This record gives sequence, C-alpha cells and structure tokens, in this order.
Amino acid sequence: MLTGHRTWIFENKPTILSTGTVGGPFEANGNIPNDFDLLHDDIWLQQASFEKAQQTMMEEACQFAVKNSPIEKEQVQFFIGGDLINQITPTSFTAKTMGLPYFGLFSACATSMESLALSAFLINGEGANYILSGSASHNAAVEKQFRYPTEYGGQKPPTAQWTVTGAGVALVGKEGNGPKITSATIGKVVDMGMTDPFNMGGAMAPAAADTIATHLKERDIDPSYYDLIITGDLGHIGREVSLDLMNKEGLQISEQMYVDCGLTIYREGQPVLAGASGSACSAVVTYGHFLNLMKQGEIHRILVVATGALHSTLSVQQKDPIPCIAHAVSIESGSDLL
Amino acid sequence: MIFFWAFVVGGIICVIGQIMFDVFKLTPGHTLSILVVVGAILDGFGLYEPLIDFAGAGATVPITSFGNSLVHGAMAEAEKHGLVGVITGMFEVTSSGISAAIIFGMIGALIFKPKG
Amino acid sequence: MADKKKKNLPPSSQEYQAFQQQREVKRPLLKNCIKAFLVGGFICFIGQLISTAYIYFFDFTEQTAGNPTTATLIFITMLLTGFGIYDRIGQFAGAGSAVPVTGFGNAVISAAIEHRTEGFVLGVGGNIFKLAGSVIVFGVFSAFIVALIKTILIQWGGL
Amino acid sequence: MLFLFSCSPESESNGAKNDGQDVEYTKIANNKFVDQQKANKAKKILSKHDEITSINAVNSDKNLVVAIEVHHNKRFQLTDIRKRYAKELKKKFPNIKTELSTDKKIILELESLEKEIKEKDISNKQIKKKLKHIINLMKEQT
Repeated sequence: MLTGHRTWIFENKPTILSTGTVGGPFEANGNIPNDFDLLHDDIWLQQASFEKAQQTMMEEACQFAVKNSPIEKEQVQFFIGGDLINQITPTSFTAKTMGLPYFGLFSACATSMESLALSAFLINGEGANYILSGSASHNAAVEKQFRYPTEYGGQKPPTAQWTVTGAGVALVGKEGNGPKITSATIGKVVDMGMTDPFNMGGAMAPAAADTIATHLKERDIDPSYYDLIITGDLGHIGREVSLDLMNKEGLQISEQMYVDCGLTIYREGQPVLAGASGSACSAVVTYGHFLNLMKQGEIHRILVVATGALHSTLSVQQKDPIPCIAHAVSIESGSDLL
Repeated sequence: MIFFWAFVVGGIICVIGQIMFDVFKLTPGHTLSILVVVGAILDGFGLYEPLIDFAGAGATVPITSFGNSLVHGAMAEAEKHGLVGVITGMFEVTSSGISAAIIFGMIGALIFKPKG
Repeated sequence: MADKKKKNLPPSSQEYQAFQQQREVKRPLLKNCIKAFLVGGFICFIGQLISTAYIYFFDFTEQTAGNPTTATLIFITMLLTGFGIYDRIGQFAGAGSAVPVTGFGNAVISAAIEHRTEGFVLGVGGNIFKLAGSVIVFGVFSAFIVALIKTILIQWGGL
Repeated sequence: MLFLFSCSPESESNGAKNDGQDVEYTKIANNKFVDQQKANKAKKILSKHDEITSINAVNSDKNLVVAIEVHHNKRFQLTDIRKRYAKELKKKFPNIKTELSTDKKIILELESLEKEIKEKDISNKQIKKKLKHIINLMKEQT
C-alpha cells in the first residue's frame, strides 16, 4: 500500500526466510567473519576472471539462502538482483545458472535494498510466494572497471573506499519464521554536483539523508522507532555528513543508532581508508551481521538505507557530476509484531 | 656526489608530481602527461641537459626525461635531414623505455596474474 | 577553475559542497610530499647505482648508460608489479613511485596483466597502453612542436 | 655520506698533487715505446683551471684523448666547460687530433690505460687500438 509519495507499507508482512552470505579473504580478516556462510581464501575462487569469481560467489550465496530455508529451490519464483559490472552480467549469468525468472536491477550499491523492496512488494501483492533477492561485488573487478588495473600503483586519497568482495542474498517468502519486511521507501536521484569519484561517501550522503527524512515523514514515525538506522556504504565522511545534514533539518538521530555497513565489515587497521563500499557491502552486512543480531534478539527494528552512486567511468571522464540514490527498507523482528 | 644529487633532484621532481596530485587533484594520467610536456619544453630551452649533467639519474629516471629525449632524438635527426627529421627522429633516443615496457608487459602478462 | 565550475551549480549544491568540504578528510599534503620525496629520490638513487654499474662493468658511457638503466628499472618493476608489491608502494609513495620511469612501466605492465583475461590480442594488446598511452601521445606531440620550432629558428633564424 | 661519495672515485685514482692545486693527475713516465709528453703537457695546461678536479690523458702519435672531471657544482655548465677546454686543447696542440671528454666511462678507461702505460706492459700499437676504442665510445650517442 502506498503511503505518501514513495513509501510502501507491506501489510502482509513478507518474511526473510533465510539468507546466504559469501565473502573473500579480506572480509575473512575483517570485523564480522562469523556472520558469513562461506569465506574464500582466494580472490580468484579458482575462476578464470574476477567477474566469474563474482558470479560464483553470487551462485553460492543463492544456494546457501535456499539451503538455510525450509523450502526447495523449485519453489522459488523469481530472482531479483544486480551488481556493478558492465551490464550486470555476473548477476544475469547467475540467473542463468539458477534457471529462475529474473529481474535485473541497477542502482549501484543501492541495488541490495532496491531488490529487497521490489521482492517484498511482489510478495505483498501476491505476485509471488518466494523470491531470491541479492547483490554481489568483487573488489578487483570493480577496481578494474571503475579505477585502475589492480596492480597499478595509484595513490588513493583518504576519502576513497574499499569495495567489498562478497555476495549477499535473502530468500523472501510470503509467510514463515523470520524477520518481517514492513515498509520501503524508494529513493530519488539526488545530484549535488559532486564530481570526485574518490569521495563517494560525500556524494551519497544527501541521497541517504533525503530518503531517511522522507521515510520517517511519510510513515509519520520518529527516528527512535528504530533500534538502528543502517546506511549502506557511506563510510566515515558520508556518515558524518548525512548525520549533520539530518540534524540540521531537525531530525534527532543519535550517534549510537546511526550505523554504516561500510564501517562495520572491516576491522580498524585494514587499509580501507574511509570505509567499505560496493553493492555487496550493504547486502552481506545486513543479511549476515544485522539479521543475526535481530535473531539473537539484540535489535528489533531496523531501517536499512542502501546508498548508490550512479556514475560510470564514461560519465566521470565526460565531467558529469555523480548522481546518487538511496533506497530504504524497514525490517522488524517477527516476535515484535505479534 | 652524483648519488646525493640524484636522490635530491629525483625526489624534488616527485614532490612536484605529488603537489599536482593533491593540490590540483589531477589524475596520474594528467600529471604524468604534463610532466612529459614540461620535460620537452625544458629541453627546448636547453635546460634539461644541464640538469642531467648535474643530477644524473635524478633527472633521467623521472618521466620528464622522456619528453627531453624525444626532443633530443628529433633535433639530432633534424640536424641531418631538416624538418622531416623532426618526425622521423623522434624515437631514436627514447625507444628503450617504450620497448622495455612492452616486452616486460607482455612477459608479465604471460607469467603473472593480478593479485588484487 | 574549480570556482568557475561551482558558479554554474544551483545554490543548494554549492551550499552542500561547502558543507561537505568541512567534513571531508583532507589529503595529508606534507606527509605525502615527504613520502614522495623519499621514495622518488630512492628510486632515482637506485637508477644512479644501476647506471654507474653499467659504466664501470660494461662498455657504456654516461650518455649511453641511460637506456639499459631504464630497461633494468622496468624489469624490476615487472617483478614488483607481478608479485603485487608495486601497488602497495604506490599507495604509500604516491607520485614518488608514479613519476619515475618505473611508474610508466607499472602503468603498462599492470594493464597488460589485468587485461589478460580478455585475451592476448584484444585484452593485452589493446589495453597495454590504456594508462601510459597519454604519456606517449603528449610526449611525442609536444616534442614535435618543440623540435619543430627549434629547427625553424635554427634554419631561418640562425640561432 | 656526501663526501664519501664525492671523494672515493678521485682518491682511487692514486694521483699526485701538483703545485698545491687540488687537481689530481699522474705524470706518466716516458719510455722508449710510447712518448706521453703531449698527454703530460695537456694535463699541465688544464690543471691551471680551478674547476677541474681530475685529469686523465693519453696520447698516441695521432691522437690525444683527455678526460676531465669538474667540480660537481659546475656540472650545470658542463657543456660549456667541455667546449671551452676542447677549444683550448685544439689551440695548444695544432698538430694532433685532440678529444676531450667529461664522461665517467672515458675517465675510467683512460685511468686504466694510464696505469698500463706506467707499468710499461703495453706497446704503441696496443695504445693506438685502445684509444680508438675509447674514441668510438665517446662518439657513440644514445
């Protein structure tokens, strides 16, 4: 049901039945290695290319999501996902392997929540019973496409972020045990004329602030309704900027309840500069870390705001600014709703 | 002495590059292209050779010397053949850097995989 | 230049960019410059060592030792690039490892290694100068202009 | 460290000091095979200049090859210095082909040749051959 301009309330409470998360060696060495279903120690995954490695991770994440759920793969109706690589081929090839009807999405790093919102909407409207939704990224594949060859000795400024190698998939079902998807707010493309591709957090912060403010306003709730407001991959700079932006607008969001996936996944001391990014970042941290916390009963209501920068190497070279988007999905633990 | 000055002059040229990175926010591609052009222009005024005499590898190892040696090759050939030599002589002196990069690039591609 | 670009933006964007800039982590200029100086100087020092070795032990003069020195440095770069060390040095040293000819070699070799998955002809062959190409293009073109002007001045101006 | 580098090549050249000036060169003995008077004369002429820190020279009956090392701070004007002294040598030795170099390699080659001459185990023919090789090195451009 539409509330306000761009917020959906899911009264049938689509459920995240299970998740599958896969990571690489850098993530294994990070802050939350126990929240992954599978960690690889080789960034190539014995594949011929980084793109194929990413596809393999996505396939594995899908398999884990199905395995962790009470249902069979044949019961799944749709696969909704996307990634950052040219024409989202790794995701499309995964869809081929899975043999499922498929929606391919692109919202850069906001793809994870875009696909979750759409899955919830389809299930809420009885368009499907079970949907696999997720996103993947691979550090080296993204470096190659958006920046320089991985072995090139370019110096990244302290505003740069480290792309996560991993894949996160959620299996959304009509009913069952698990966290419920209660609402979603679809983001607008926000362009503040930021042009530095090495400062994604700064570029994406206004989009995140806009989506969070709209979500709270259209649902007519206070920020304190949520235990945590989780942003996708704003990093140190974007987190601080967006928090200040919202406080300036009169939204009282406290430091403790405003967390960022890009700052959660890695340890202090890993060379990630301003934090993590990549379409897998919000997916693996939400589906792995935060849903586990919810299952343990430590948190009950979260708003996940995945942020994405919608530029390409071409648009940056042609001096276009970096437009950004943020999609928000609220997830609430099952028991809380009863 | 030459070792000391090679270190200092080479280091200073790199600091100029770093300032172009950090202050003017140029990409490595822009920075290196500008430095090569600067090297060519300096040689046009006859200023780069003295620097090489003074600092040795401190002046020949930075990429600026690439512009310098391109001009040198062109000028040497131009003395013999006039204006046509400007075009034909260009790579006379510089070929080693480019050919080494191509050869070792190819060998690298044959034996190495990116480590990520 | 940056100011001119900013003037064309709507006021809300300008305001945000100023807002953002206060919170942006600044690049540590002095630290970066010192690191670039030390690493860049060290690479040139190694270059001088190699070049001196060529003069002492082979039939090369100061004039002709430059070419084998460059080739040797690029060979070392190939090993450092292939074993995944040069990109670490690059993150530490910035221009210190980008400006010497080893940086040129690294740009070529890293592109060659990276694009091998797309095949040798279209991948390696087509992308090997992806990064370093502009250096060659602008080097050659500016050298052409400089040499042209100089030649004309010498021939007609009697310089 | 600075002085270690700057001094070591010169001190190795085991040259004798001349007239209180700190220009180093070795007078090579004349023997019946090879007459090195011209080379010694060239050394004497050039040693008058302060900016030169070491001189090596060898002559055959047709060629006189001289290599000088100048004070490091003067290396910015190396091309001019080279031209100036080459001219001077040409003027002083009109009857013989003179070559002047500032290249480290030529200095090294001449040094070892001087040593061989001093130890008298080299014939006139060999000197000629070696000088030819050195001149070829000088002419070789990159």
